[in-house]
Amino acid sequence: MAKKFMYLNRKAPYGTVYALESLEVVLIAAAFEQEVSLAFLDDGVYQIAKGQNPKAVGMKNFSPTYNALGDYGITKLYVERESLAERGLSEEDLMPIVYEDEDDDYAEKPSVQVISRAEMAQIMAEQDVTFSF
Amino acid sequence: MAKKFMYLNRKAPYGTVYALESLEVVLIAAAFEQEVSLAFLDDGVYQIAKGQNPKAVGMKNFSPTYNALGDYGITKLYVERESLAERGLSEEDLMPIVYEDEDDDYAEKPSVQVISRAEMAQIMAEQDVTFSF
Amino acid sequence: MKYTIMVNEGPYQHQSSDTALQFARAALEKGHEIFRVFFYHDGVNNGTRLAVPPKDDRMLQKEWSELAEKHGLDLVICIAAAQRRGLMDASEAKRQGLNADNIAAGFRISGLGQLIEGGIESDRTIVFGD
Amino acid sequence: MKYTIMVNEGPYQHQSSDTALQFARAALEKGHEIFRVFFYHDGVNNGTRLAVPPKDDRMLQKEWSELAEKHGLDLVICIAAAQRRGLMDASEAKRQGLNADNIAAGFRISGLGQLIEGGIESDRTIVFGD
Amino acid sequence: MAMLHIVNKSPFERNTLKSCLGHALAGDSVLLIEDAVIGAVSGSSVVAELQQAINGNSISIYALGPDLTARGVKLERVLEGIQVVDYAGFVDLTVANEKTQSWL
Amino acid sequence: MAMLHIVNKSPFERNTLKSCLGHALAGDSVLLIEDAVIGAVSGSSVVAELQQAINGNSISIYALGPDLTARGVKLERVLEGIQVVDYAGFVDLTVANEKTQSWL
Repeated sequence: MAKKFMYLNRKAPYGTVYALESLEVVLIAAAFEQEVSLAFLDDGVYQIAKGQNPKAVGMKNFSPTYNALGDYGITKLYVERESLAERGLSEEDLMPIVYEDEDDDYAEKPSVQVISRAEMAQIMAEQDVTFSF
Repeated sequence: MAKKFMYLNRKAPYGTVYALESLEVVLIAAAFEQEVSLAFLDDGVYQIAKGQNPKAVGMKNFSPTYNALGDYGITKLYVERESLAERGLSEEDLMPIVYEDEDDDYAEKPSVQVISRAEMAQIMAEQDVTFSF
Repeated sequence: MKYTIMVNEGPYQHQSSDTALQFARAALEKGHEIFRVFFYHDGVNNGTRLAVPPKDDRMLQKEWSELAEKHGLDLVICIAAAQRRGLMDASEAKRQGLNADNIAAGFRISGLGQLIEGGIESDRTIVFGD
Repeated sequence: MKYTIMVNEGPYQHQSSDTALQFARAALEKGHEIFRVFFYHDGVNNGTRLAVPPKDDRMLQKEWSELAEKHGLDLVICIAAAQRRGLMDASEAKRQGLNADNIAAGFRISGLGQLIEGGIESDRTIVFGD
Repeated sequence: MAMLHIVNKSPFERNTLKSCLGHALAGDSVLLIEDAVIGAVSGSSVVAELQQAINGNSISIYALGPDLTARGVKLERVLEGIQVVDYAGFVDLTVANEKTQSWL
Repeated sequence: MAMLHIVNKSPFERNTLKSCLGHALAGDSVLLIEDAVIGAVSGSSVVAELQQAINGNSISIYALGPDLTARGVKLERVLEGIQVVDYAGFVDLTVANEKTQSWL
């Protein structure tokens, strides 16, 4: 029976390596037949912010990889609304990450779901395994 | 001309190595003819808390070394009152660290001075070099 | 109960390696099984054999090696994280053209799939980090 | 201006090594002098030569080595912090009876007095950390 | 389906305890370990948040004894309603709760 | 004798910016680098604290441009009154101020 795996992302990208190395785990996780979701809350919401460009800090821009997650069958990216608001951000500041739904004639659908803190808490409670970074 | 060096300690001991390795620098610093002071604020106030015993977490109790600082000529340990209060602590929760004043017939005097945030800010402003951990 | 333990930080700098070690010992004493300990991020630095801490301090890297030997633990170091940080076993060092390796006894280097497998196969997965 | 730079964290895990490197480059470009870069705490891990990061990523350890060679920088690794964490040069490894070392070109291992001396001799001392 | 939340950082330094308490559900447990244990001291500025979690939201709060002792916190200084456990008790909590979530 | 305070952590995650602003004196400068730059975004919950520092306490606030750009923060989103500098500007700030203090 498939387990529910959540990848919990609470830290901004580039200041620490956690965002990048979390994404590396997610890509590997896609090869296993499990239910995968990603949670972005607190500063973690910046991991999928639009327009990232770390060239001047000397780092690689790994944010385009989030756009490829749909091809790996990873289509559940939960973002907490309260975390966005606290930081002066809104859904428009996030990358428009989508996937093609093979059960719906490959219609393009959004992978990012902005949800409330209370909804996030419920989703967390449904998981079997949570990896924190 | 001697410079004023401040060692800025803002983190609790044992959860990270900074408190221990900060103390290791201070002991070396004593050999140089400079004016040395230590600042304990925020969680750093726990570094000189009474009754530390990390045996059950598998670590060495390095807190007795603070008592020896006077022998190294390090006699200025500034502790921020507001940081103590926020954590439910008072001066009585700190180790009674003292030194012998050679200019006053070796009278035993307290090394720890509990001061206000405003006083701490003034002391910080007087330093030439501040090492943060 | 069957456990997988993930360690995200290196020895000394943060307490996470100490806490993971104490947790592992307590679980084993209670008769639980540890399926795997997976070292990720700076956690890979727990696997060096070149550390020489002061005589009056613990040597975390060695404590992991000894616990692994005593209980047959599977200590896995993530290869991608290890390569970034300079933790090498003999075969990987040779493959990379490096003239030295530094892995300690009882640790092995492998891929991130080992972490996912740990999550699947274990009753509980516990993460220790910064 | 004469600078001493202190780096408290290892490569990759935290941005502090990157920021210190960018700051050092900018200071040198403006004609300032860097008296010393002192690596403390996990910062010692910047001095390994065994890292092999992905081809499309930066290799911080090598960037420090190259900057040191180009500008004659003095890159000093704290010996006490290095021994805890397994960063060794050839002579120290030999003295400790270890069969390998892992220090990169351009780095040297020395004592904490080097940090204090940096603070005394420099016009500005800047600390980069977690 | 209760969850054990693990918090390891001081609530005076980081936002992890606050974020954890904002997501823990009734019946869940929160274990304070490492530097987080200094949040368990009575009289501190986070007492109200912890009491609200315990009494208002039916969350059980635990603190790791060895970490309290390391930092010089006497057990009688721990806020009433917080239960102190050792490493064996930590293991028991991971058995009693079906899953764990670390707030790093 | 002005001081350059350097803050490198997000004010939503850690207490370093708050602690720094509690100790900076009139005429001092505060430079936000690394993850701290996300505190400079207008509309965030720390705006009032920063405005009080700038207008009330005569503290100059700077943010490192490369770190803003890395995290996708457009410069027009930076709170009015905060000055954006690059690494060369960072160096200049350490020259203009007689000493620096990092809030780690």
